[in-house]
Amino acid sequence: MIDKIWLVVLFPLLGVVINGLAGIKLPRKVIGAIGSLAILGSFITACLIFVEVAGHGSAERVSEVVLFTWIGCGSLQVNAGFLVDPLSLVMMLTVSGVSFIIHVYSTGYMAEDEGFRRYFTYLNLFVFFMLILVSANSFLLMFVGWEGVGLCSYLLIGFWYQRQAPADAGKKAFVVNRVGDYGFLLAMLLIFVTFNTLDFNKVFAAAPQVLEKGGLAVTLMTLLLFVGACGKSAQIPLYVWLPDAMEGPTPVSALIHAATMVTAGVYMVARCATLYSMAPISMEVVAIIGCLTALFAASIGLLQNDIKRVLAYSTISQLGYMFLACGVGVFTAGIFHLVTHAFFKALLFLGAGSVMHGMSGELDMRKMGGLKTKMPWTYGTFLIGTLALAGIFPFAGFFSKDEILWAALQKSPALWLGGAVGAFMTAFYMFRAVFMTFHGESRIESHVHVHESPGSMILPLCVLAVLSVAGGWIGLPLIAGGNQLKEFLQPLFSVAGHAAPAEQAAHEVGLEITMMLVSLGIALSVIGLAWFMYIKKPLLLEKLSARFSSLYRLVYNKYFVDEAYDALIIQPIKNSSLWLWRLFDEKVIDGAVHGTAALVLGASGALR
Amino acid sequence: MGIETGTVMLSIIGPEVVLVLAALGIMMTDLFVKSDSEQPFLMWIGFVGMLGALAVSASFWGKEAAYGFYGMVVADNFSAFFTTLFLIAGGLTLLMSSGYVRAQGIAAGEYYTLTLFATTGMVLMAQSTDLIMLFLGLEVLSVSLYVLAGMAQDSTRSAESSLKYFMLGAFSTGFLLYGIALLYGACGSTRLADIGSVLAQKQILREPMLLAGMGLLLTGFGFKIAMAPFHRWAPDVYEGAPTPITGFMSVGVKAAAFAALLRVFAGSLAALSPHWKELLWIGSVLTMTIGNVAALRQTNIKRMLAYSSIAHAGYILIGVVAGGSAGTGAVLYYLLVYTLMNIGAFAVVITIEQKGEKNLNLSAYAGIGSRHLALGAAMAVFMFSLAGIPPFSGFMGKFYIFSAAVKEGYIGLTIIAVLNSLVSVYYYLRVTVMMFMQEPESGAEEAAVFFHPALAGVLLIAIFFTVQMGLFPSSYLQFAQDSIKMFL
Amino acid sequence: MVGTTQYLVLGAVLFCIGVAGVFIRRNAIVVFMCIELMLSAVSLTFIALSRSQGSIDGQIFVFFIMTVAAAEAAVGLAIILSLYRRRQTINVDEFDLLKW
Amino acid sequence: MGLISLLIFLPLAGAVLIALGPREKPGLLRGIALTTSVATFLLSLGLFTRFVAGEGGFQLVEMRPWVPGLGITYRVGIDGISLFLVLLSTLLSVVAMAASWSDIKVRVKEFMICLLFLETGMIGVFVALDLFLFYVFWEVMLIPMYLLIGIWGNPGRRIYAAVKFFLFTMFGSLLMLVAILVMYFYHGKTTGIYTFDLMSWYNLKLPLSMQVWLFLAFGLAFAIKVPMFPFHTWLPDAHTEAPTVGSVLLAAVLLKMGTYGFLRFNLPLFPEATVMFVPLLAGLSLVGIIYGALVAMVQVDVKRLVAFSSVSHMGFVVLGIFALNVEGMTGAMLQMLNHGFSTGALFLIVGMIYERRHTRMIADFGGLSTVMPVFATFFLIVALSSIGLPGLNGFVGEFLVLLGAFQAEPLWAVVAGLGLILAAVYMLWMFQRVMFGEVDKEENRGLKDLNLREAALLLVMVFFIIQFGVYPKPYIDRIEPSLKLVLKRVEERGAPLRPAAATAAEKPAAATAPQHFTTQHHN
Repeated sequence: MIDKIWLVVLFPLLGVVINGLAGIKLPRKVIGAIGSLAILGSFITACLIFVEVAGHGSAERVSEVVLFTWIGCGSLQVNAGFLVDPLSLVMMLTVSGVSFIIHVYSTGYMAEDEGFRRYFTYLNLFVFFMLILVSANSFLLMFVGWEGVGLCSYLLIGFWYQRQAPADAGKKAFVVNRVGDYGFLLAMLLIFVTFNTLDFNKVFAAAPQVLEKGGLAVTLMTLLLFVGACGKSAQIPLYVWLPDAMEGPTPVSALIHAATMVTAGVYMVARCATLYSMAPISMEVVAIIGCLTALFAASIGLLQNDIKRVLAYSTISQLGYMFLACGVGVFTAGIFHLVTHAFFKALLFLGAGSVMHGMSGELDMRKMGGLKTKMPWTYGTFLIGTLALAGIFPFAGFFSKDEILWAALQKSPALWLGGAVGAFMTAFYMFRAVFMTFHGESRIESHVHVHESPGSMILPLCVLAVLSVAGGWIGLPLIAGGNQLKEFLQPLFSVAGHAAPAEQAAHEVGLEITMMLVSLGIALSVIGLAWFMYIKKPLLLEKLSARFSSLYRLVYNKYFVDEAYDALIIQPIKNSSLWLWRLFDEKVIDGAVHGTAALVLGASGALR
Repeated sequence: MGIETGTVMLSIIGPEVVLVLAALGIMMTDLFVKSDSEQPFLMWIGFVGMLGALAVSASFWGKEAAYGFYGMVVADNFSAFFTTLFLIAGGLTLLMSSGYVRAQGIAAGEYYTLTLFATTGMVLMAQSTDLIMLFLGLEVLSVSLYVLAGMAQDSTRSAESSLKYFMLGAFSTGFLLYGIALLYGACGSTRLADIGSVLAQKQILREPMLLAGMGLLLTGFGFKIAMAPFHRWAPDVYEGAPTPITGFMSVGVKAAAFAALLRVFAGSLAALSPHWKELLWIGSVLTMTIGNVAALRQTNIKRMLAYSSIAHAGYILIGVVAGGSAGTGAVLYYLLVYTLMNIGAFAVVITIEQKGEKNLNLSAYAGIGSRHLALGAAMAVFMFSLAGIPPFSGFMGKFYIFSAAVKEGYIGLTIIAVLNSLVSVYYYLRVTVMMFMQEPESGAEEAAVFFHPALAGVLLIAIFFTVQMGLFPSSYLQFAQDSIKMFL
Repeated sequence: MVGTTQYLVLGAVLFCIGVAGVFIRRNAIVVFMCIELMLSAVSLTFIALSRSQGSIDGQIFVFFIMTVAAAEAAVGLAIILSLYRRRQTINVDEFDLLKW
Repeated sequence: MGLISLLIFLPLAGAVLIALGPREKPGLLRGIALTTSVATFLLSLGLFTRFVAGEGGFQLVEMRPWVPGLGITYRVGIDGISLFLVLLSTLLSVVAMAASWSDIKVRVKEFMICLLFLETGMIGVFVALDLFLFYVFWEVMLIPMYLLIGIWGNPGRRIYAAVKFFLFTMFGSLLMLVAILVMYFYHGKTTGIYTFDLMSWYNLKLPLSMQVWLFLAFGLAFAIKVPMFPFHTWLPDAHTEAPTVGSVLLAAVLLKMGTYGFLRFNLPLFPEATVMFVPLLAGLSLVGIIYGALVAMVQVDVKRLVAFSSVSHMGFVVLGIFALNVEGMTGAMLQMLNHGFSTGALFLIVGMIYERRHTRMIADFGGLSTVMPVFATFFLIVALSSIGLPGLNGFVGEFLVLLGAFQAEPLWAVVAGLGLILAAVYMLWMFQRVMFGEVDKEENRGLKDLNLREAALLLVMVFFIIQFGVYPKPYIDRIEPSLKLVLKRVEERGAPLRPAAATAAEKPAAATAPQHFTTQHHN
């Protein structure tokens, strides 16, 4: 079965081809079904392969399937091939699974949209590229998926291209991602000249011999790769595109900008764990950037009024946690959080989508309130997602986040503190969102007719809700043998040959439990605070904002980062381009040409 | 001296004899021509005369050099080459003129007669081996052309052109003669062969009289080939003269002057070559630069072609400077190529020109390409060829010239020359731009095309050779090479 | 003692006068006469040289020069005359239809 | 007559046929032209099948004396470098014929003759193995292109553009002519054989001082054609003013002649000088990449934008060539072909909307995706290919170029990589302004989507765009051996003069464990 791995990517591609070419004549239901079934096919294939691989001993779980030589030139030999190992399998399962759910959801959500066929074509294309990204056997092929998902993200953010904002947002996403990709590209070049190959297996196998631990080469490589990861996974300073990306359809936000694509950076760092382990400086950078992003984005999330933006900043923040995990060396925990986050964040986005659907497209939480009764299913599942994100026991987020914080504490208290404050804020803004949306008095404008969403949307919510609850149990840290995910993944990450801090953790069960209880307590008290501020005493908020007005404005305006980028980077480039064109090109170069001509012609006039 | 001076040997000047007989025939027949419609008959007499002369000259080809009139004239490959060239130019000029003469109301008898006389003078120049003969040939040529230039009877412009040509022609003859006199003083003979052998034996070549003579001779020739700075007359004369005669002058006179220049300088004065090559180097650069640059702003097509003709003289001078078999061969080949393409260009000008100097302005060419594709295409071919763009013969000519220059190490000169041809591209392109890319200004009278079968024949011949000599230059190059064996 | 050199110098001086005249004088007839002067100077030179070298060639050349000059004069004067008929002037500066 | 000669002369025969054909029946003339070019294309496929992959040298060589007195021969043949360029020319000629079907309505006869002449010229340049022959084709091509721009171009500045194109190109090529002559006589004097045969010239060892000048003379001609900064200003004008077909062929084929010239002549003939001039050429190409992209960004005219993007893309090609390693050069070759398809297609696309709206100003469009969905899809794919999206053609070439550049001098790749970011900016921004947003102009509301002919044309281009991206192996396999030969010539004689390459190879070696690097120096 493993050698049939190409089926995983083939199914979505078929979906693209059928829907893209023939779909123009097909009814919507068929298009939706084709799109969803294609992904289901991938998911089932991935499951079968997973079962097979899981059956092998941990040593034989890694295999490579090569289809054909893609680029073979000089010393560069790149195959179109797949790397089947636990990491890629976990990613494939997550991606195809969540994708399938979201496809089903989309059949309901997008049912009325003109671009239904286009939507499913793009979505299938996205899954195709995403699966290539996670299953590629070389950096270059991964880059294909990497940029491919960027493309789909561009297309889907700008899905409603008639409006200015989505089109702008799509372009912004692509360009910012390109900046990151530039880092990735340079990293690949450096890797190639160092290892003379771009195959993951060969590179990682040769790394310990070729590279000097902590040396310039490996540090540079990993830092450049991390630039790529920052772009894709929206970390400081390249996070600016993700909030804007919310202009796309909500299922897209759920799939691409929460569950799968944005986590590609984390996946890539985890994939290169061998290299990162050899570059302590890079690890520190990753951890610090991750921690800062987690804090920074969470703080912005505190004051956003657009429900999707809250979730977007939350995503950025959670991605920060994943990088923090990688940075402190617990790659497993990073991946674990990636998986659980995929469940509950997809759930939250889809819930928000359901709210939007019921509210005729309204996103401003100030115009909601009291939806609890009108949309009970949505409310229930959204609450589960929130609890999971806030890290309440026994929901999925609790286990994964806690593992990260624990590992961070092992590394440095400062990192832990950052993470914990972030967690504090997370719980606050999420419950703020819940209270503003579902509780309290209704602030809904009169013309809006609120209704619960159809079954095709509710069902996926339920499935995700279940996963959000139970997803964490695969990584139970305390029960012996309970952390199956870690067991499954760890062999990959110990290639680097150093003990993961998580292993030491087992010796300090007591302390860990204490820490868990602390964080749980914090979370619960924060929920109370949110309840107090938004339900009990809403006026308090105004007073506070008036008190700290400048700080409030700063955070409310997202620290003016977009404005700063515009003033410091975009406008100067634009102006210098204009200057180059109007002055240099037309006046200097062409001026010299015309000047010569005029000189000769002038001489001609003189000679007659 | 080794040269068989022999006797009179009338057959040596066979081509001249035939031409003069034909000219006399035209004069006689002219007496009986009653109406305009019989005029072409005169032309055909001349044309047949040209053909006859060509046949005679062809019989000289490939044989040992034969001398006549006690060594004053020679029939060798070199003279045969140039005779052929003059006869082609003359013949095509006659064909071009046939309709033109009638339309412009020019006295046909005199016109054709003088054309034949001019051709005779040219042939004589190419055949002469004595400076006296050279002078005579030149004068026969010049005096005929003085008159021809003023033949367009109803045109003041033409008369003015004639006067200018005459004044400067006579003036330059003075220089030429003075040069000959000094050379005679230095070498004791007017025979080219004798001068050559005297110089070859001389130890010191810096005698002032010799150098002054050489300089004056060069000045005289410079006037004839319109070498800068002695070129000022050419544009005026070319502009004013009847168009076929302009064409004839631009190729025939130039070729005759170059033939003489080669005989005198490359042949007899070879020993002095360091001196005259330096002068010619400068002359060449000045000539092509001034010619090309000045042509840029011309709006009258004849005037533009006049400057173009000056520029081409500059290119040809490169070949003279380079010398050797390559350089001299290149000069000959270029003259041949230039003759055909330039006559072709003038044939187009005649086609478009109307009675009374109308439609000579470039703006009259607007839209010709779309209304008369064949004519436009023909002009385009000539323009591209003159600009030296492959695959036309003009390119091959330039290529040959430049390669000779590079071979002899005149790389600087070659670079100046290629930059010049870049400049020239601009004004040649302007003609094609006018013809193909612009429409006549609204309200402007549409240029009627003056069509004549003989003219069409000229165009066809010119086009054919312009293309053919560019694509398959081998036999022509060989022809040129064989013609200059005597210099080597 | 008047030797060859003196003749040659005289010839040169005459030639120069002729050239200068061509440049300075504006009357077409006078210009033409200056050209004739140049030719005469050349003839003088030829004869002097012929005499000093003891060869006949130079003298023969002079005959040709005279003949040709006569022919040129005929044609030239005719041209000047025809132009005068049209323009009523023989000032070369006024022949400005062409740019000169 | 061999296959290659047939390819050269078939279009010419077609042109003659059209010249004799009746002016009143443009349909017939178009038919003849299309048939001729299709036949030529089909014949050219024979080159591909008869070409032996893996051989670096020239194949299918034909030789015939032409001007024996000067050592000029009619000598044609192909190797991996020229094979695909010939195929590109023949294919694009067919596309051009078809694209002009409804675009060109006046003077159809002349137009078709010009196109066929151009085809002959293009094929000739790529197959000529005699310097004289090469020069003839090189110059001959100017005439039809000049006419195409000047006659069928946009009213307004077409004449300026046509003359500028002609003079710029001529300027470079005339100096090249002098260089060819110098080389010819040097060859003659040292070996006693006067010949323009390229093969013989390859064996010539020129003194360095001479190489420098000759390299500059050849290089200038090619740099203008490419066009490299700062000789590029003719390109935006020519592209903007030319009719669609002219722009397509100009971008797709004519520009390649410059880079082809570098590969075919500059590198193997002047290896030492090549190594000497690497910093200059690479520097200029880097400036070109960034400069072209920056200036493209602020253009208001779609065609001008694409033209400046060409400057940027061709910068990659030159950079790849002067990386002087297999990866870079192969990348450059692929990039040449890719650029042919991508930019060719872009000009087709611009032409299609120009035909509908008679404007090229970005501001005049907006929201076309809504009215022309099929067109939008093609445009998107082509734009993405131009951006260098992996999986499409542009990426393979650009990545190899970057890889080559990085091996030669890491800084080059760092700078060139910025061009990729900027490419996304200008292309997507333009795409957004043209295709996205609301249809706010009344004129755009009724635009018709592509008809079958147009869609088929773009489909051909898109097919290759995808094919090159997904499976470039057949191309690389044929290109690489020939490039290796070129490289070998440069390496053998230029190697001692290569400080840049040497340090590039040693730098990482010094930084880390050495065993891996000693072997991977370009082979």
